[in-house]
Amino acid sequence: MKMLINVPETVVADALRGMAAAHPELSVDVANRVVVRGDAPVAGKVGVVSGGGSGHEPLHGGFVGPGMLSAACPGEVFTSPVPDQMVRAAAAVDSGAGVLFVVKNYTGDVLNFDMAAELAEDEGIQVAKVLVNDDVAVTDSLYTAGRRGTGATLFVEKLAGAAAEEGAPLERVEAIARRVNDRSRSFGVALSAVTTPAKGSPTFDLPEGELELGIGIHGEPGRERRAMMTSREIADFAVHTVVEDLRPSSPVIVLVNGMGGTPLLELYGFNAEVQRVLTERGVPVARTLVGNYVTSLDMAGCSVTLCQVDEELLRLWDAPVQTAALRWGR
Amino acid sequence: MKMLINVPETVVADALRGMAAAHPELSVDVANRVVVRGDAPVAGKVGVVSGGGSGHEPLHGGFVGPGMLSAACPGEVFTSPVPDQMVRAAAAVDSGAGVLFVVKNYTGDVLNFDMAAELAEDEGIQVAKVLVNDDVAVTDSLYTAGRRGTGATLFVEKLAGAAAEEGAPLERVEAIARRVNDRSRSFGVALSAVTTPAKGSPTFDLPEGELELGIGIHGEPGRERRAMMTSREIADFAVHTVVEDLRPSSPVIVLVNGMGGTPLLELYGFNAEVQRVLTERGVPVARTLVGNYVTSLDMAGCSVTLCQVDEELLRLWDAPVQTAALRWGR
Amino acid sequence: MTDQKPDRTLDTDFFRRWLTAATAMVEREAGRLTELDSAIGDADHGSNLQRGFRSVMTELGKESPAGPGAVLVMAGRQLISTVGGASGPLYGTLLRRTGKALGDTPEVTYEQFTEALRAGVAAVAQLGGAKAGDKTMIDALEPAAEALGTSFRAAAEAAEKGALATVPLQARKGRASYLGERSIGHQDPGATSSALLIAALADTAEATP
Amino acid sequence: MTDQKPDRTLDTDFFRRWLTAATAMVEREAGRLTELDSAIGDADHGSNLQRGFRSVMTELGKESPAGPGAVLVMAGRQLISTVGGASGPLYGTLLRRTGKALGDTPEVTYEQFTEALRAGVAAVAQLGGAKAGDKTMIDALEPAAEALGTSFRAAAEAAEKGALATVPLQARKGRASYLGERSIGHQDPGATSSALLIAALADTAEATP
Ligand SMILES: Nc1ncnc2c1ncn2[C@@H]1O[C@H](COP(=O)(O)OP(=O)(O)O)[C@@H](O)[C@H]1O
Ligand SMILES: Nc1ncnc2c1ncn2[C@@H]1O[C@H](COP(=O)(O)OP(=O)(O)O)[C@@H](O)[C@H]1O
Ligand SMILES: [Mg+2]
Ligand SMILES: [Mg+2]
Ligand SMILES: [Mg+2]
Ligand SMILES: [Mg+2]
Repeated sequence: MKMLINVPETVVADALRGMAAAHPELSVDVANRVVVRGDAPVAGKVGVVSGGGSGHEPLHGGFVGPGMLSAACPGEVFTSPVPDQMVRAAAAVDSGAGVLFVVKNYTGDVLNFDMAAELAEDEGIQVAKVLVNDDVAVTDSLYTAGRRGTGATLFVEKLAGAAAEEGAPLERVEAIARRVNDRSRSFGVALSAVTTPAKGSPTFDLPEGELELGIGIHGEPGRERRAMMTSREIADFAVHTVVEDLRPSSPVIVLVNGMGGTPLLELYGFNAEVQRVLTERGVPVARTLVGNYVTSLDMAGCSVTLCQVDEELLRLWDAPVQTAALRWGR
Repeated sequence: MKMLINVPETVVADALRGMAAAHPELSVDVANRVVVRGDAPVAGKVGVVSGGGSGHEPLHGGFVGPGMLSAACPGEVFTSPVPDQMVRAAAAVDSGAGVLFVVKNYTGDVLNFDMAAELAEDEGIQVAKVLVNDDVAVTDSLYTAGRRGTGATLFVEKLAGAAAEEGAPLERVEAIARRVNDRSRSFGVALSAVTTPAKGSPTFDLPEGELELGIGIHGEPGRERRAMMTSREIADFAVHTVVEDLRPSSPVIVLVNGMGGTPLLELYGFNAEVQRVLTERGVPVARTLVGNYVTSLDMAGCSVTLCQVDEELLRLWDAPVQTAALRWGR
Repeated sequence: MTDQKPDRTLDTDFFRRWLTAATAMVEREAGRLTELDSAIGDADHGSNLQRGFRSVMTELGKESPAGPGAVLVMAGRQLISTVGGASGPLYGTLLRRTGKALGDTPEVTYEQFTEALRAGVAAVAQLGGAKAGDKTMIDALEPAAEALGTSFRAAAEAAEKGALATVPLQARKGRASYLGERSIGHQDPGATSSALLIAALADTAEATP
Repeated sequence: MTDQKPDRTLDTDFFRRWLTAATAMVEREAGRLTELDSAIGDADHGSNLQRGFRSVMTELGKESPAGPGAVLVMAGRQLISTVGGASGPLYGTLLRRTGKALGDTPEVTYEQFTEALRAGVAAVAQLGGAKAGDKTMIDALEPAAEALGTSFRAAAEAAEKGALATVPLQARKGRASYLGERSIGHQDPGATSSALLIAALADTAEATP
């Protein structure tokens, strides 16, 4: 598998250098692997910090900026970052109002963010944490590490970020983040495996006529392998699975998310099918976002995330955001 | 090759339905394949219309909106649209101030837009045309169809669109577009071939250890095949080729563009190398844009476009833009 | 198979059957045309023509253009409105200009058709700016128009020969020209489809008493 | 190869050499660890440990921690600060807590080390919440800590056996648990690397007079 890289070891540092060059409005610490909005700390504002393995771009670094994340900590490819990064990020953005850690529910992210929270609190920073665990493909039981965090991360970061930008105190920002996570569900599908720089070959073997249902964003195989399905059938399956779990009673925001290797042309076509199923099921749609936001390197495939919103959450969604990957309003 | 589609025949129509659902601010005519900004025609404003084969998303439909294109005409995948679409688009956006056609220099696009211009003029619409031909991989001689239009299309559409938004008359908008094209050059590289829905298999066979230099955005093989190169070497080669041809004497805007299948992580890393070469060559950089903008379906690879700007062009670049794929300002 | 009687007349039905035969030919060979286009182009020539000729068939089923000229003008317009790409305007112009040159009589002579097709081919050459040897459809169409002076079958054979002769050429027009020397060694898709069109013409003539 | 003398004492150098042997083991087996992780995880376990142990080596070259405890605490911190993922905090905690339990004496007895390692393993179990049979590193570490009551080599053999025994298990912790029944039939990468660490320990002991 060919990649546009120098050597696997420097992929993350190289990307951070390139990001720094393209985004003078961010302050990128390449050596310590922290991406911070340029005007941090903002007086009186709660800091919202996230992070996770690299390879999901634009998540999280592309969501740093006014109205969303205060800072992001990119780990190695598909590897949670280390506590040092998170502590540094927290210190860089804390104005005394405290910091919210947005943590995708993976053992590695949870353990590292937990350690970081302890260390940051030792430094006198007030820290709250919210776990994102929206992936309905994973049974949430004693027999798993719990549901994974996938597409809902974008919703949590956007809405908690907007609340923080409005000046909400830490408990309120945390409560919003938790509400968004509670009301969000995702389901993902892979048409191809992923190739990480370190491994250099696909993480699993997916034959021509098959797809994986219920995949995550780290190249793990899904829950089930099936004969290839059409866009229509995939939308039926994915939306059905999400809606059955979420059972939304008010309008939803829809994220039709590409895994990276699927062309935007196909994602838009898939969105047409997703909207059809939602209409058939009587689920009103308040907003729709289509694109590659929570990706898995070069994997072909997509995920659908629904977030059931009330008036406040919809207002926070529409609030201005100025990041590399998500921008509107103002 | 697996795709997230129903059948190849409906790919473009499906995508337009999905786009319509995601973007209520656009008026999308699915049957006639025209994407128009919702508030068109804008009184007194010159219309800027582009179009081309589908498969290059977000180009062109993702660039429709205030500050950029007035309308876009998507053809079949990698196939220029037909004159009927362009005439319809021109009629939808013309406020009496005339319409500029932004045409990428491919035989098909040129012939179809030429026919459309004649027909539109028959309907009393004043039409100007600008050809985009920035690809330095193609010799511009009697022995070719001339240079191809690739990444510079984004610059032409953005800057001409900004001029039109400011109220510039048709000749002025056309002159800006021509100036931008004259001052822009691109070079592209493919790490993999592309698979079109109609063909269903890669357009050419690119072995593991090789890459194609000087490719276009339609899955055509490039000018030359070489042993795989590092990000550093590719940047050296591509930037060198562009700079030798452009010989910029003032700052440039840099577009580091992904072909669709290359992860953003790699594109940012590649940007670091591009910036290094520009620094080494003493070319000052005014702005940088990194992302998948002028794509070729699922092709892995990238292109570099430089646009040498003066104060006016830089102001037009920074001017507000509100489209699906490019947004800033206001 | 009858002799090709260059002294025959051709009626509206003849042209409808030519277009039908051409459509069938395109359907059968679409895969090969796209394959040829994927070697030196963008892998769409077969599906482009399929889309165009299918819509010609649909239109022919709805409308009843009166006279050979009207049939070809309608078909040409239809190709222009549905194909796109380089081949849409070029083939559209070929049929439209040939049709226009036929005028609006209910029948045309073989000589009238020969003249008209030459006018159509000239219009294609003018629109696309291609000359013989540039590795385009012109390399099949020009020899075909020339050999039509002899017979339909001679035209078909000349077109086929012209298409095959594009293999060693370096392209100077269209997408294949971007490849420079790498375009050498491949048969031009447009010349190939042109040969199919003229073969369909000869087949139609031979199936017509 | 000497007998393993559970009544011996272990000095600072012993622990430095253990870490060096472990690093060499990780370097040699990184590909296999990543391969195992790609079957039921995310294909990074080998490169994660490589990065971590390389940085432990760099740090060992710069600093001279005094005493076995200090060596392990430093190594644990280094793993936490450089590995990330699940294995970084877990292995980091293993070494740090084992080191802390060793105290700051210049030498420790075999019994002291056995106790300390058991404390380290207990800390890993507490941090990750995994029990024996969950298909994690615990399935190698717990039997190893137990068998250390006998000898270094017995510990290594128990760890190896524990790692092999993860194959038929269904994962209940970590990334592999997402796979449900599909995790069955694959050896756990973390249990495998744990067996390597303990093998390196036994090798070090046997190379030490
Ligand atoms: N300037 C031209 N003059 C004549 N024929 C041309 C010209 N450019 C291209 N062609 C013909 O068009 C064919 C390609 O058609 P098609 O693949 O449908 O369009 P596109 O190149 O736009 O994808 C070529 O094989 C060639 O025969
Ligand atoms: N909760 C846990 N308790 C103990 N060990 C665990 C736990 N979760 C994961 N592991 C171990 O970690 C290993 C994976 O490590 P690694 O691949 O480096 O991290 P990640 O899973 O974050 O990619 C697994 O094979 C397993 O042995
Ligand atoms: Mg990992
Ligand atoms: Mg084409
Ligand atoms: Mg073509
Ligand atoms: Mg792993």
